[in-house]
Amino acid sequence: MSVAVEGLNIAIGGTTIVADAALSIADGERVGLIGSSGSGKSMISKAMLGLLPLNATVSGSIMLDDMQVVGAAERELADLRGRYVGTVFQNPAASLNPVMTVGQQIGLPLKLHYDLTKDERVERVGAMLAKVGLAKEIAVKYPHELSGGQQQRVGIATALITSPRFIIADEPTTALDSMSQRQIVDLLTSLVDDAGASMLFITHDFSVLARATTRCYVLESGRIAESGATAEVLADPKTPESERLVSAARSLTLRSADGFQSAKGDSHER
Amino acid sequence: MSDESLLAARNINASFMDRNMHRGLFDFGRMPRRQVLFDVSAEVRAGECLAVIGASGSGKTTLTRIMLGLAAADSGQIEYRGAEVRRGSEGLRALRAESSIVFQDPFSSLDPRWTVERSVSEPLWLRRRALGFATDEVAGKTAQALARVGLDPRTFMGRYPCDLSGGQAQRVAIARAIVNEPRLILADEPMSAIDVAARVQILETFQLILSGAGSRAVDPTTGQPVKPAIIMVSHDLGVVQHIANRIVVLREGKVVESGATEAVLGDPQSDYTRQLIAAASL
Amino acid sequence: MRFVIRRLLLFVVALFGISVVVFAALRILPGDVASIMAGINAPASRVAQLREQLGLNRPLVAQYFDWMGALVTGDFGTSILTGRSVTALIGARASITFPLIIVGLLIAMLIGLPLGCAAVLARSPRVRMAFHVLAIIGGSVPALWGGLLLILLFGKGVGLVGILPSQGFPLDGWGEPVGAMLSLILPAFTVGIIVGASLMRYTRAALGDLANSGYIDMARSCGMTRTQAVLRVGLRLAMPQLVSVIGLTFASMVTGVMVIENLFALPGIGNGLVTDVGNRDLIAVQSELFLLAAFFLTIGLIVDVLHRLLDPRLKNASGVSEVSA
Amino acid sequence: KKDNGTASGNGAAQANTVTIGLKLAPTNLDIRNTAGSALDQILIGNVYEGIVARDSKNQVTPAIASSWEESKDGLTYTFHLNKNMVFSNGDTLDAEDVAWSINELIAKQYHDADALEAVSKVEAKDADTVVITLKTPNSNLLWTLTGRAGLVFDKDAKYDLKTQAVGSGPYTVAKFVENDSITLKANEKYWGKNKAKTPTIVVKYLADDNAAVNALKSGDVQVLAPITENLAEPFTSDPSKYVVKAGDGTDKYVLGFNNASGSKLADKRIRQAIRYAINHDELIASRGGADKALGGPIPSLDPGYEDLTDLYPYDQDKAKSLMAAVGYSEDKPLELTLTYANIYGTELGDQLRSQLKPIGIDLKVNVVEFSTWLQDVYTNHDFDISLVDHNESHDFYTWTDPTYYFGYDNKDVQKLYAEGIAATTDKERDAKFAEAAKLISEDAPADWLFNYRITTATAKGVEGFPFDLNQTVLPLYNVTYSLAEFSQK
Amino acid sequence: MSNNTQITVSHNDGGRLRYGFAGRAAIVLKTMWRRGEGKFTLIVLALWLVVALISLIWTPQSLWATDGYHVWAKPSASHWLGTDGTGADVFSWLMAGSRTNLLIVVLTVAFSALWGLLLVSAMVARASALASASVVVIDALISIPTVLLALILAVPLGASITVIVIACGFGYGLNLARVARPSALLAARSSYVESALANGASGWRILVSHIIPNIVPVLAVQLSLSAGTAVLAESGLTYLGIGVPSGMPSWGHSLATSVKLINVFPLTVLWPGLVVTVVVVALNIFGDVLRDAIDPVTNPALRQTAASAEKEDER
Ligand SMILES: Nc1ncnc2c1ncn2[C@@H]1O[C@H](COP(=O)(O)OP(=O)(O)OP(=O)(O)O)[C@@H](O)[C@H]1O
Ligand SMILES: Nc1ncnc2c1ncn2[C@@H]1O[C@H](COP(=O)(O)OP(=O)(O)OP(=O)(O)O)[C@@H](O)[C@H]1O
Ligand SMILES: [Mg+2]
Ligand SMILES: [Mg+2]
Repeated sequence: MSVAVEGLNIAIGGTTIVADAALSIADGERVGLIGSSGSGKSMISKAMLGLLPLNATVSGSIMLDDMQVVGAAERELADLRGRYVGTVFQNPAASLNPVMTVGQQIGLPLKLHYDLTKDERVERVGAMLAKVGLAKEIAVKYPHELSGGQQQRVGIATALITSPRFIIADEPTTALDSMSQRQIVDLLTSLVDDAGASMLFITHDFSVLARATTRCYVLESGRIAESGATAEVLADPKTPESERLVSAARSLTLRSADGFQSAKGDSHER
Repeated sequence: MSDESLLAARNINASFMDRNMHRGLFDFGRMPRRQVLFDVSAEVRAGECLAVIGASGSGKTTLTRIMLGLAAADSGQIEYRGAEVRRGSEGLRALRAESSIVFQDPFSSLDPRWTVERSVSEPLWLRRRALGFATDEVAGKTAQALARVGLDPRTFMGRYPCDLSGGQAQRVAIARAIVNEPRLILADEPMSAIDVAARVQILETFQLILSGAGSRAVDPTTGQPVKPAIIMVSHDLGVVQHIANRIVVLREGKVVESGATEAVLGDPQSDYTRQLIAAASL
Repeated sequence: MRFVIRRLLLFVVALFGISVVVFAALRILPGDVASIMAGINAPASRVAQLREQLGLNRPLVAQYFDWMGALVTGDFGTSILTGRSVTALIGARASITFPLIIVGLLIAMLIGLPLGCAAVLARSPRVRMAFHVLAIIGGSVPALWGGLLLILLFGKGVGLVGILPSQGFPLDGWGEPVGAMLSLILPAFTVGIIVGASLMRYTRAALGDLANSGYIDMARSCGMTRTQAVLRVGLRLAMPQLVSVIGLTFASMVTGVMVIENLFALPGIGNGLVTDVGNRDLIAVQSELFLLAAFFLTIGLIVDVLHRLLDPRLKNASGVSEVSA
Repeated sequence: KKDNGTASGNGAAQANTVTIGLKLAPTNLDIRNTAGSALDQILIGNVYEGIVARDSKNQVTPAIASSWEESKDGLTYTFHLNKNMVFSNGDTLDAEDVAWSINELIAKQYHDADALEAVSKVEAKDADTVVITLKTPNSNLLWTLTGRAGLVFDKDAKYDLKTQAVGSGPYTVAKFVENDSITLKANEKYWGKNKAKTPTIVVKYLADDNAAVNALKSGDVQVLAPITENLAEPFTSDPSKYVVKAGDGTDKYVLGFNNASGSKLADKRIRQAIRYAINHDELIASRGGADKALGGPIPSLDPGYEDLTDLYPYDQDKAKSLMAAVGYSEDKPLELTLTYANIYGTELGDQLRSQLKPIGIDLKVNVVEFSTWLQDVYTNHDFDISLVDHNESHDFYTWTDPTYYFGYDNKDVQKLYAEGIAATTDKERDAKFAEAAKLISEDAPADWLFNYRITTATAKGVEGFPFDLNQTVLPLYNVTYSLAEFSQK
Repeated sequence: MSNNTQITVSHNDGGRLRYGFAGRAAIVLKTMWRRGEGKFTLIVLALWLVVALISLIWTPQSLWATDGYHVWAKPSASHWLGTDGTGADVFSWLMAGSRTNLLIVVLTVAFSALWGLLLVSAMVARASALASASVVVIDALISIPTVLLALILAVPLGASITVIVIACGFGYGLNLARVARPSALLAARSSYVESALANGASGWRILVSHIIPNIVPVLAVQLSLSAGTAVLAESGLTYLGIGVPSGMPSWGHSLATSVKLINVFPLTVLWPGLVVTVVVVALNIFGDVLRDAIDPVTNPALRQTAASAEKEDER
């Protein structure tokens, strides 16, 4: 699914949060969105689904294939969401329904959009759980019984269960350990690459970014400050904002026992 | 002084009720329990940062909650400055008075009806006497704490949590945890949603805190400023390397490895740790 | 399950406590059934004689234990004044009050829940406000008025479309099922509309809070429309809250429908209780109150258990248990 | 309760069931122990019969006894009973039952036993004759026997008096729901002339005035008694469908003062001032105008009645000067508390308060529950002023009992009353009572606000429902309801 | 690094109060006023207050000017709303009644709030024995009908405002506690409370500063409901003779005396009924509107001002 955002403005209660943002994602493309926290990343991702709070005002254009999201009817958007567009929310604790078991939650998009028997659903949910690295038994648990990382993976499984054609992942790996992170990122990239879907990936972790995306946008206070191939942006940031982020990332990169292994060097490899 | 452990957990076992599908309302008797921590021991010394790492679901959050007395273990002891931490004990009171915590989920740990300023300054008011500063210093200290985590106090003091982004909320929670010069900070993945630039700044702040600089409390025996300790749960090994003095590696509720940072990261003894490290250098 | 057992134990203790309180409180009331029976011109000796005869002169402690002793065996005593067993008395009254409040509550739910949802879902703020105001006015109407209004509209012989009996219960009670049902329609609607309006308010408030939560966003992101999400996810999440409101309402209606019973001349529980107090028929009153308390406690228990069932976060709260400060 | 009428002579369909709406419900049927006119009203003459009965002018008429004689000295009463009398359970009713009933009453001190203090013995001389012998003459005896004291019960029947009734009257209690209704069925075994004309009579007790009015309007009841004059307005204004009429009664709204020494009202001038200050006509007018002014303790249907309303005419100036003589004025008022039961509504209290204000009395009105009133005022005499509807007939004796709550102690009155009771002719008795009543009224131990008259509303077509005295004596055997008249309209 | 942290803050003179009570109250009122139903409720309640004050010094007719010959009169020049069953001026009685009802409502609400909060604090106590016992005790106490409680209270106290206030306040407090319990528990178990605990806050402080503010929305609705019900209950109890003492003007007095005659003089009962209904509606709406306006989570205006006040400070 191709995505084209143009002249997007979002304001809440008179404060502008996103100003004149433009970004595009082609079919089969994995695009990153980075920026300091509070720069408006989550807002943009929510706007793409028509999920902004009621008091937000949106203008501009968001095209998902040939569907205009801004001002679209709820019914049409609902058809889209969960079926063609899968979303991972930033805060799993606040979005996983506390009265639904994990299995029900993950199976929800299937139930809403596809005519499957219960057994088929259970089976698919089980398979999906395995893909995100969770045991099958977890399906009968409630969100509050899970650790932070487990919750996050449930959120990811929900987003991916219908093999959507466009994935919005808002910091999907924050609560994950490095091994799970890797597993999830690989899962996402393979889904996109194999199925020809597209993905918007929001993260603060540049090693994840480098692995997960081919192109990225840098957001600064609601404006797109820079864009380009991920490797290039990381290697050679052009704006002060990107520069600041990248240099900070370097200083925080894990040094192996025998010396300094730079993020730069790392990203050069790919 | 620094040899003495500030907070120590010994042989902690903990379990959760294990609910499975087929239990009805009228099943009597005890629910089976699933153990999530097995004989876990860990300790942290003043001036040190202890990092707890491990795969997701390995029991890190549970351990930290138990260490702070927010949850009870099935067995094992917690000692704070030599005093036992138990329900109603002097040790627990001391621990509570001198520690602070950053939760994994930032939003639910901020009172939705409090401004950022109020949330951040509350611990100050709570410990104003003990720290011995004047009322009119509170606002200044609050602003300072916010600035230290990279939030502009002028724009954020009056905000409410529902208007914050994930990273902003997390930073407010950190500001709240550091504002009253606690002797012990427990941070459960404190920087997961924070951008890297801010992370660096916060880590510097943490280091500053660990060094005891700016700490008002003075150790009566040495005359030196009291050095606090930090227990940090993190997935980000880069961050861990940056700040931790020692590391405990948890795997499915068991300690697989613990030791000084350089030793654990540089020369991991267990396969598990090695895998974690390998996966981190993507 | 241990939770239920613990609650049951507390339940028994509470019943015992309430029996003492009720017994003691009623003895504070001035006047007694003997002087009521003797009437206004009776000589003092007659009152004394009656008092002796009715056992009112015995020490209070003995009276209490007699009552309690009988209660334990399930005997609620005999009303001094009417000479009927309290069980039969309450049974007869309950056979009017309970159908009344159950039907009333059903009507209330049929009105309150859908309209409450509509008040949240309506797109236009004006429509939302209209629903809101409607709910409030409905809930603010004094019961007496609401009832009179319905009578003036539908009461047989009185109203504009006089089709329904406006007061009284058939002499044969439920032996005359059609008549009994007909005579409960107007009172049940009176109750239903008033309670329904406040239920609507609660629904609106509970759903309104949830409508902006991440849970709804999540459901929508899975492919629900806002309406679906509010109805399916929101309503389910609001359920524990609504259950307690409905349970509480149900319980308090037992005596709360007193005015309605009066207006429609139905010899129900609320009416009976006040008459019995007025007559100082203390044995009846204390047993009635005791049963009421048991009823409230049961409802409370059910609500709590339902809460646990409906909200998994409460169900196994005894995980790694909290340490108290 | 469908009215499937039976054909009667004039072509009008007569209803099989008549439903009557009354106000004050009996709590049980135990007429021997439980006080309250509600029981007298519904049971006496309908279910139970007395040795003698009373008519709606409060006069003694034959009942179980068809005739009686009184000895010259007034100490022996011989009653000749009707023949072939049976109770509703089939047992025969003879002199044994009569004598037993009265003797039981005295022995067990049932309700009203004190009214038979003068009786020394009651004997069944033969199956049809009962002789009552007195210790002292008692001119009230016959009247007393029309009430509970003279009721005849079945000696051999065993039943729960509180929930059942076995009597010899034209009706039996088919169903009793306390505080709600009584269903009366014609007594198939009834022996006498007062045969029930309507097979079933249902009495509904409608405590709520609005419910009562609606019930009559909707045809659920055919009679409402009592109804206030004000409430009856919709019926009064529709004479084609309803009949509204006020009847005489013995209800005396007594504003009783605490006459005991030490009371604030021990000073006669204050009591007199209050009597002068009260505008009875205004009170009556505000209630719809049906009630009758009453200047003394005896109402028109009781022996010894005399119009005493001129003794204390409404005269504010006089009242003021009397108060001034004691040292009170509007600026320096005397504080008094009026305590009365909530069943009488708040209006009277408010009106009295405002009428007494200008003469220098600050009246605090304390409206309480009836039980509380019984305790505080009636039993403990803890009050200044009290207001009660003393509805009993022949209750003049309360003024002769210094321990009664009024605390009124006048030896002359007591003497006159004793003479009246001992009188052997009605005329003599009446004269003594009247004299005593006047003495009382002059003393102003109370103010009689008015003689309450009962307003009754019936649907057109109801015949035979008594209007006078129907709150205590309500014979129902004569009541019929013809649908034809109703449908004529 | 350290210079980065040395931000000097100029307004360390108790900046907490800057956007304190008065300012917030003004915003809350403004937000309420902006809504149609808010306007209605504010006007009605203000009117109530004003009338109650005026009635202390002036009513068109004396309350005690009864005239038995002109009872239940229709409205006229001398009696704007007609007369009641004693012939007194209905309008004057209603006016004077407003102050009694105001007093009753204020006292009842205050009492039920205090009592309810006390119960709430018991129910969320960390000592689980106290918490679960209090739930049962509340359920048990709730079963005592208000009327009965009033009857018993009326014995030592006589018919008086105190009886209404205690009987109603007691019952409403119990209801309040029951209804507020879920949100209170939610707050009590939240991690911000845990965080405060970890910072050494006392249970008391947590109750006052975290739990109570978080049940304010429920409180607003429930207390306004109580206020409305108190007005209705006053008429009921007064009717039974255990409410407002006879002779004290109150709406319940006016309503109770006239409602008996609704079939006959519907007009007389209209006025007290109208007053009561309008006020009860206003009180209920007040609660709902207040709930939306007073809660920073639902009222963005409150949040904005908090932020902008902060900014203005800096300028
Ligand atoms: N309330 C609960 N009831 C039952 N099981 C629970 C509960 N909370 C946590 N668990 C289980 O306990 C285990 C340890 O959880 P914990 O939250 O300590 O993990 P963690 O190491 O913090 O993981 P993460 O890095 O994902 O946050 C997990 O397997 C989790 O499923
Ligand atoms: N309801 C709201 N009302 C007003 N401002 C809001 C609201 N929600 C968020 N904001 C503000 O909008 C800005 C963008 O928020 P957003 O959540 O998109 O940030 P983000 O880029 O996702 O940050 P993070 O990486 O920390 O999640 C932030 O400055 C935040 O304070
Ligand atoms: Mg975000
Ligand atoms: Mg965790």
